[in-house]
Amino acid sequence: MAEVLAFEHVSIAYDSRAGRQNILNDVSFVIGEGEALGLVGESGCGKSTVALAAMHYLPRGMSLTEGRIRVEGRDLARLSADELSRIRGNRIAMVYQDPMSSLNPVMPIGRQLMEVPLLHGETDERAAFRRAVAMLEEVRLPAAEAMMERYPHQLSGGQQQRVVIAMALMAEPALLIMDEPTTGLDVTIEAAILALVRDLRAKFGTAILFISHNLGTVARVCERIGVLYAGRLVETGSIATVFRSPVHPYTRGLLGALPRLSGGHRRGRLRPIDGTIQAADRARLGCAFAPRCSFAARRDCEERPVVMVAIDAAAQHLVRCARIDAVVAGSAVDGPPASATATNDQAPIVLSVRNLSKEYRLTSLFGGDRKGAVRAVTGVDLDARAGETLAIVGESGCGKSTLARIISGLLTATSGEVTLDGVDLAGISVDDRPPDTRRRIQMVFQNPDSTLNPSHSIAYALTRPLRLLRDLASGEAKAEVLRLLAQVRLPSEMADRMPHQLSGGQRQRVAIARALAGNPGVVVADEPVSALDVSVQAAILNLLGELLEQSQLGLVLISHDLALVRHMADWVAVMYLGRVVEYGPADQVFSPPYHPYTQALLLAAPTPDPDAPPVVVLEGSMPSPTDTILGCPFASRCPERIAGLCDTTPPPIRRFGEHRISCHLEIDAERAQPPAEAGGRTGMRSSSA
Amino acid sequence: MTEISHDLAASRLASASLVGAEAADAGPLGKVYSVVTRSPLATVGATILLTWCLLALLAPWVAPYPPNQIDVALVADPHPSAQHWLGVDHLGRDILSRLIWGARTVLTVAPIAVLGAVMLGIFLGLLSGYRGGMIDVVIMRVGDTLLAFPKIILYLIIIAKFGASAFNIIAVITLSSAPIIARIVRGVTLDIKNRDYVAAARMRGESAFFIMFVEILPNARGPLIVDFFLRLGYTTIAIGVLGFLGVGLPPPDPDWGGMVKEAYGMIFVWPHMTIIPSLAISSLVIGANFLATGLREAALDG
Amino acid sequence: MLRYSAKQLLNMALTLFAVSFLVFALNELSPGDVARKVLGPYASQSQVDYLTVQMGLDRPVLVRYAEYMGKALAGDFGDSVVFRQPVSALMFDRLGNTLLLAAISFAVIVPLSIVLGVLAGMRERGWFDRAVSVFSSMCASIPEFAMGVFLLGIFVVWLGWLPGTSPLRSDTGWSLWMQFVLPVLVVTFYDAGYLIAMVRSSMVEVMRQPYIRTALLKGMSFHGVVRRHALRNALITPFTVILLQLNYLVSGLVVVETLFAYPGFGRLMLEAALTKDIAVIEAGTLIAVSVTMLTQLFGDLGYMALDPRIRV
Amino acid sequence: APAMAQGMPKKGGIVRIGMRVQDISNPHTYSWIESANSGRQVLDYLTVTGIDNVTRPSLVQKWEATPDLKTWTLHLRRDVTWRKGRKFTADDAIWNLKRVLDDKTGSSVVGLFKGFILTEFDDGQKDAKGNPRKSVRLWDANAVQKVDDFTVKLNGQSANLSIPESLFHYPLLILSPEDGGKFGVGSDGTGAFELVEHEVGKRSVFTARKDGYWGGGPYIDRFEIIDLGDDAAAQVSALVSKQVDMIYQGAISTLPTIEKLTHIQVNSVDTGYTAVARTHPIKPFDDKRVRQALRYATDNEAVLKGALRGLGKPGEHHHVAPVHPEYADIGYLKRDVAKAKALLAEAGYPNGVDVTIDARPQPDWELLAVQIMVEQWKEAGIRTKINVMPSAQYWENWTKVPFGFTTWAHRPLGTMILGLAYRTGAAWNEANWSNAEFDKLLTEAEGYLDVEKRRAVMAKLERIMLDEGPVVVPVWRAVFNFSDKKIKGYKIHPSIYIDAKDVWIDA
Ligand SMILES: Nc1ncnc2c1ncn2[C@@H]1O[C@H](COP(=O)(O)OP(=O)(O)OP(=O)(O)O)[C@@H](O)[C@H]1O
Ligand SMILES: Nc1ncnc2c1ncn2[C@@H]1O[C@H](COP(=O)(O)OP(=O)(O)OP(=O)(O)O)[C@@H](O)[C@H]1O
Ligand SMILES: [Mg+2]
Ligand SMILES: [Mg+2]
Repeated sequence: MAEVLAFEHVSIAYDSRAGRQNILNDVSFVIGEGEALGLVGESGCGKSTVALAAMHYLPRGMSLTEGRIRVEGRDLARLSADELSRIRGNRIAMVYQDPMSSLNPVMPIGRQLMEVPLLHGETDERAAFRRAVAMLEEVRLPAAEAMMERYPHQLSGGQQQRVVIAMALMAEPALLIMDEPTTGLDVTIEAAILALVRDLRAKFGTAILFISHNLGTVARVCERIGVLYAGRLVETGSIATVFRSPVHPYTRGLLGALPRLSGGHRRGRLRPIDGTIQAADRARLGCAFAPRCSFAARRDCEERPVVMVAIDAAAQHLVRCARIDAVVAGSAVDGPPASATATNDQAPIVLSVRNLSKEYRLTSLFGGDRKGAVRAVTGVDLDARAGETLAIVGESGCGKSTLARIISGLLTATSGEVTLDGVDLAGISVDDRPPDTRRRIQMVFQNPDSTLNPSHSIAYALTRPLRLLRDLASGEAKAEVLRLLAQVRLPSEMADRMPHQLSGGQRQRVAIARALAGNPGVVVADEPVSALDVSVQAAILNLLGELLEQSQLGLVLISHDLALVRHMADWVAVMYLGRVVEYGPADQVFSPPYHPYTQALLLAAPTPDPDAPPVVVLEGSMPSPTDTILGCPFASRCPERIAGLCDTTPPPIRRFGEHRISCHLEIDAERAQPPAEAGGRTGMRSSSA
Repeated sequence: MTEISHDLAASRLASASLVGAEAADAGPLGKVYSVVTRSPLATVGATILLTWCLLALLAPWVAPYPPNQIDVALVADPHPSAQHWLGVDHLGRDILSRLIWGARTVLTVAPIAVLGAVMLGIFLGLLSGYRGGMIDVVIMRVGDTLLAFPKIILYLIIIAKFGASAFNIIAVITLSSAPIIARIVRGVTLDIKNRDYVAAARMRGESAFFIMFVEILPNARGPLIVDFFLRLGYTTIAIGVLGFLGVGLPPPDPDWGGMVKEAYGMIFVWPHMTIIPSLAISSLVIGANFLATGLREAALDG
Repeated sequence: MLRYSAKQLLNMALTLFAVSFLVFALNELSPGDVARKVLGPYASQSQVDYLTVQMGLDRPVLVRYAEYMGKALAGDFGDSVVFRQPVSALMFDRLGNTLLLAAISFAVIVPLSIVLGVLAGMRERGWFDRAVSVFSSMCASIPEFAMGVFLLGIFVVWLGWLPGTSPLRSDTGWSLWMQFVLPVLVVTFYDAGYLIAMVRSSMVEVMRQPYIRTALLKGMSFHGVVRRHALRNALITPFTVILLQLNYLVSGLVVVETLFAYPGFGRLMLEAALTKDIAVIEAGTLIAVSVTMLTQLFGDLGYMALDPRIRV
Repeated sequence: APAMAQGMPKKGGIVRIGMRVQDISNPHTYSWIESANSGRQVLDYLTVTGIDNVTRPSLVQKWEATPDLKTWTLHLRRDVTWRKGRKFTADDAIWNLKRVLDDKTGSSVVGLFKGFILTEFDDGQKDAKGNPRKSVRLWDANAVQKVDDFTVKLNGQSANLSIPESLFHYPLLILSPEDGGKFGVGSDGTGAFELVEHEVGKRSVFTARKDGYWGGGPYIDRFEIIDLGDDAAAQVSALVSKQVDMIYQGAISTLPTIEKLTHIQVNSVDTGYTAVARTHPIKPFDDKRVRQALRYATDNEAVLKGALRGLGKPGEHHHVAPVHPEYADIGYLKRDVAKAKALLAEAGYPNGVDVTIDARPQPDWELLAVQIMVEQWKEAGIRTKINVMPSAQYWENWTKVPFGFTTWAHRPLGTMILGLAYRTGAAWNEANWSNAEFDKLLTEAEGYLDVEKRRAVMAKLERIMLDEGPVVVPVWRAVFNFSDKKIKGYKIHPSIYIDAKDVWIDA
């Protein structure tokens, strides 16, 4: 197998006025023809730097300080600018995370595609055009010729990503580098893109360097994986080996921190990795992970460089750990312990939502004439119970946030009821709610960057609600701030910090503390962990779990991540196009019978499992929320659509106790295919050593 | 005066960057200090501005002569000499002293005018952006009408009507700049009001004014500070231009633009009388520009 | 697009209306002024009163405003009391001269600033970028009057290469184009300094965009990327600003026109303001405001044409 | 005659002067010297006051007055023809006189003849404030009397000394009645040139009269006026680059430059032109000691040197200049700060006074003079703020501001000035000054045709002004302008009247 890309002891440093900083440290790997290597690691560990180095395109200030990078045997550092131009886009091509910003907004995509062959030897415009169209068809874009005329902003996110992939494949490169190509895409679209990459790979035999922070997606595309930590590769090997028997404590930690579809309920805690990564870790002489590692020994791990050693030469399983023996001998890697979901349908209902609808009126830019309305939420019925978690899942744009904002009063409903303590709040904006009601519903937001006001200290963020919602005097408030910080496991000195001095996870903890400050009855959390790394996410989820148990809080948790929902939820509502298509106790929703949409979601969810079955790709995308829907909202994409019925008649609600499914299909347990993990397939536990 | 377009650009640049992108380590001053020292451009700019501020502050002690002291005997040979380092003007007044005292005028009128504009602009922009609806429409409409006047024309008609005085200059600059600042602030407000921390503030029942001034405003300070210094520069030019056109600050107290105006008929023989105050104006503008550019770059670099 | 233009034009008309009333009210609330102006400082009060009545200036402001607007819509802006001429004749002649100066300056400034701005922004913080940035900031920091005075000293007094004034007459011993050199130069230094910075910063921002990286990593040469991918994007933002220069050039040339005795619109407005030539002030303001709003409209339309993302 | 002094005039050539080109269509209502300077090339006056302040015949060949100075007989020249061929007669002169004296014409000539042949009456209408309005009319139907085709009589109701001088008041241009009071390109005239082109704000072009001019000259073929705006430096720039041969009026700020230019000469003449710092009789200037203090605090020599670079004469704080025929030298008041302080203290201001003086920015020397005086006054404890208003605004308020600095144009006779500005109730008595003795003496002076008699009275008048007058007269300024040395025959007139017929070019 010919070598396509080789990193040989590559170190890359960033020079700034503050001094030199190691970004990559002694990274070595080889990708052969037709091979796919997945590179995983948490944010900032240097994944993108690896990708850019492979293109010989480093950000200003970064330079290769050691080692060599070869593409098809040629040392990139020795190529002239001309030679580089010839290789780039021709022998190596790259796909980036954000397709929108990777495409020139003012040039039709056809032109941008045609540039690739035209830059690399093709002289005939017609021929270039034909090749571009062919490639668009190859990535399964409909009406490829018409697509050529479009501007990037006229395509959906999934379509844009396909265009970017098509552009990379145009020259049939030997090496395709994909840097987080599916982050930011919906699960169903992501699944489709990943399937596409797999197919194309099989067809063109291209070597692939696939970068992701998500172990699940890597498992879908690659056969080998490399785990990067603080600029160092800590473990590589085949997917099967690494997932089944990870060796490096960091790899083990990552896998352990991940909630699984197959895993248990939150009452079995996730296992976050202790501590956080520090900037200084990159500069360590020894193991960068040592400060967080329970196996670390001073002499072995910190005082001398740790090298990669082969554990299983045949499987090319390499690990950078000085204490392999101790680690392997020590505790086994464990997923969260399974525990039954004990949904308590007797728990008192604190908040109920009845027949709730919300329309956004669209006005043209200059006011006046209406351009229709977005039906963001239509006829939703839900209950949140004390001490229980109600999870809401669904694809982007299905109305989850809108629902959350109506409950919290940041938006007012068009019709329907939101009842808290017997009072209907649906039409009352939070600004007009009585203080006590306001106190009872609090919210945790998604984005750790915008959840705290960057201009004010942590103490401010926690004091204000105490003063306003609980009327505490400033002295009392001070003490209470410390108590809240302790409750979310933050040291008291954090109080005086500014938000930018905190990590994302810490900020999210402050946000949780802030929501708790007023002793709320209901906390609405809109994607509270989706922007966080796995390990941090695990810690936050554990914290939420604990808080739930301590108090009789009703948690409304919004997420697009089914595994997370599986882990956290007592009750689940699956939303599609503003409607709840399936609702019920978590156990029942995650086991057959399913709504076809729920089923598709379960199948699309990427799982870090080498044996996961191929996904069923949903065709098309959600209809526009401005369209008028006569029948079932899912009809246009449903693989089991009954023509003439589903698209004309609203579906009936089928009830199985507390479990409701809104579907025309006669649903029975037999017909429903079990999803990947929930079906009780061999999971990691059973196969780990 | 390209101010209209300067303003437009400033607002574009400002809104393109730095919204909430920063916060203080050691209080706002420490932050400014650290940003300023990080960028060489900003350091140069700040040094120039500080020097002038110091000179202005210490004018009574550092200026070698009273600024209006006339000595007609010197008019025959006004060139720089040991007694008068920068020479004297056509009335025999010491140019160095006039420059130093003139710095006081410039450094009060320009910043007050800009501050006035900033304050009015902030208030209207916050109100417009946060409240939206009719208030927004009315404020923006009135602002647009004011902006439709080319600035110099607005200055001219108002000053022709009410006469030239420091107060009128301040008023007219405030009036013509406030709508643009209001636009910047409104843009930032529209962005920030949808941030989660504003939602959080609403959920704990903060009043609208508190949200506008405590939650939103501090996060707009990045663009506003950059804008302040850019505007300070162009206001200095504007005051100079008004002085030059003969509708500036009234004599005898020194005003740099007026100094140029008074002496430029003599540029052919006594160029120092014109060039020195011109350089003073330019240096102040350059200082403000450098500081603004440096701050912006530093903020963009994070 | 058409709808948008129509809407904007309507907006313009409303704004013009507001502006005209504001200026009218500001200037004509005290009716004695006009007659006093006509008769000069030494006329007796009885003469002034007589003329005031004769000119109908003793009627209420609103009535006079309505009459004024009626006439103005028919192109009659009244008479200049200083020049004793119909304002329209006076104004359009001056406006023509200013437009000529503006057009020439524009033709110099725009290509210059685009070329320098793009070359500088292309390689952010390279030596050329540094040099251009400093140069442009310096230029934009030197007030026009200071620049004008320096250039006058050099080219007129010291070298004697150029005429000191530009009365736009070829029979004064200097060819017409020589008379344009200094005014254009002064405007160019000041305005280009600012525009260069504008284009540069837009270019810098574009060069940081991921699609530039995409193009480079497609195998395109750096210059190819600049030409094909960066240029158009980089000019979108400055486009409006560039167009707004026209507006500045029409009404903002007061200093240059005064400096070089150029018979233009700006100088006319200054003189009108100093001599309280109300009819001229009113008409001139309306013209200046129209120019501002028209350039803004064209700017918006052009912006839409350049950037396919914006559709109305 | 002045032409002869510089050798034989040469014929031909063009002279271009930098001057504002204003509207010139109504000569009788001109309020600017510049417009009169355009009209003057085509039209003539009845008399001419020379640069020496002596008034000489023009269209009027000879005049005589009755001893009571009430009746003036004007004998017109008989050899004057209009350019379009008609003979100039008494009817022409009378038509013009009657027209300027008609209140409805709005000419400033009215002021000069008020009391003499014009009388005020209540016209039955109300002015803006509701007070009965005053108009003027000829006091008698026979006030302007045609004696024969070449003789006109002015029959006054009171004495008037300055009729010949008044006839040269700049709006009193003699138009052809056929033009109906209007003037423009192609208008008829008795003067030396014909107006062939006129664009307001740009330029005027005059060509020499082809049928010959009755009064000598013109020598040049063509005379052009080019508008260079108000900016003094721009005018100098034009002169430097030889875009014009001459500029109408020099600004003090450009003088140093001009002095360095070898091809340019400075033309200058001492005048009765001045600007006065004048007070209203309200606190603190209601006390004559304060006004005196103001005068004692002023160093006129320094003002002259600083504001006018020495061009002119130091003022003497009364409004009669050495160039006036009846000027009496009563000595020069030396600056005495101690005295000024003492006077202030006596008046009850031991700590000085704080006042504001209103001034205007043009012409530039005025603001310089104000600044210098303010500095001087400061030493005496008169702390003065300067309030600069645009000229237009100043002229709206010039009689109303309590303390202002006002330009007074040159007038040929001292009595003319005093009558205009200091007589009780005079329209231009901007100081609101009233002194019965002064009025009496002034009337007496106006009754003497004999200069020496007048001078004797004048000494008393000057003394009163020096003691208690409302004004500080810091300088008698020289007026000056600049011309290319190739221009000959040009002598600057105290009122900067330009007569192109006298100049010629010697390159
Ligand atoms: N242009 C740059 N200048 C300086 N430092 C940089 C630059 N780009 C990245 N870094 C630093 O290099 C390190 C590695 O960055 P890189 O982008 O490779 O990480 P990553 O693993 O791709 O992270 P993510 O998952 O967030 O994309 C980070 O600590 C980052 O702060
Ligand atoms: N202010 C608004 N005006 C008009 N339409 C809106 C507005 N906010 C949201 N929408 C539309 O309403 C629908 C539901 O939006 P919502 O934000 O609730 O979705 P979501 O499920 O939270 O999506 P995501 O997972 O992307 O956060 C979407 O089609 C969205 O485009
Ligand atoms: Mg990355
Ligand atoms: Mg959402």
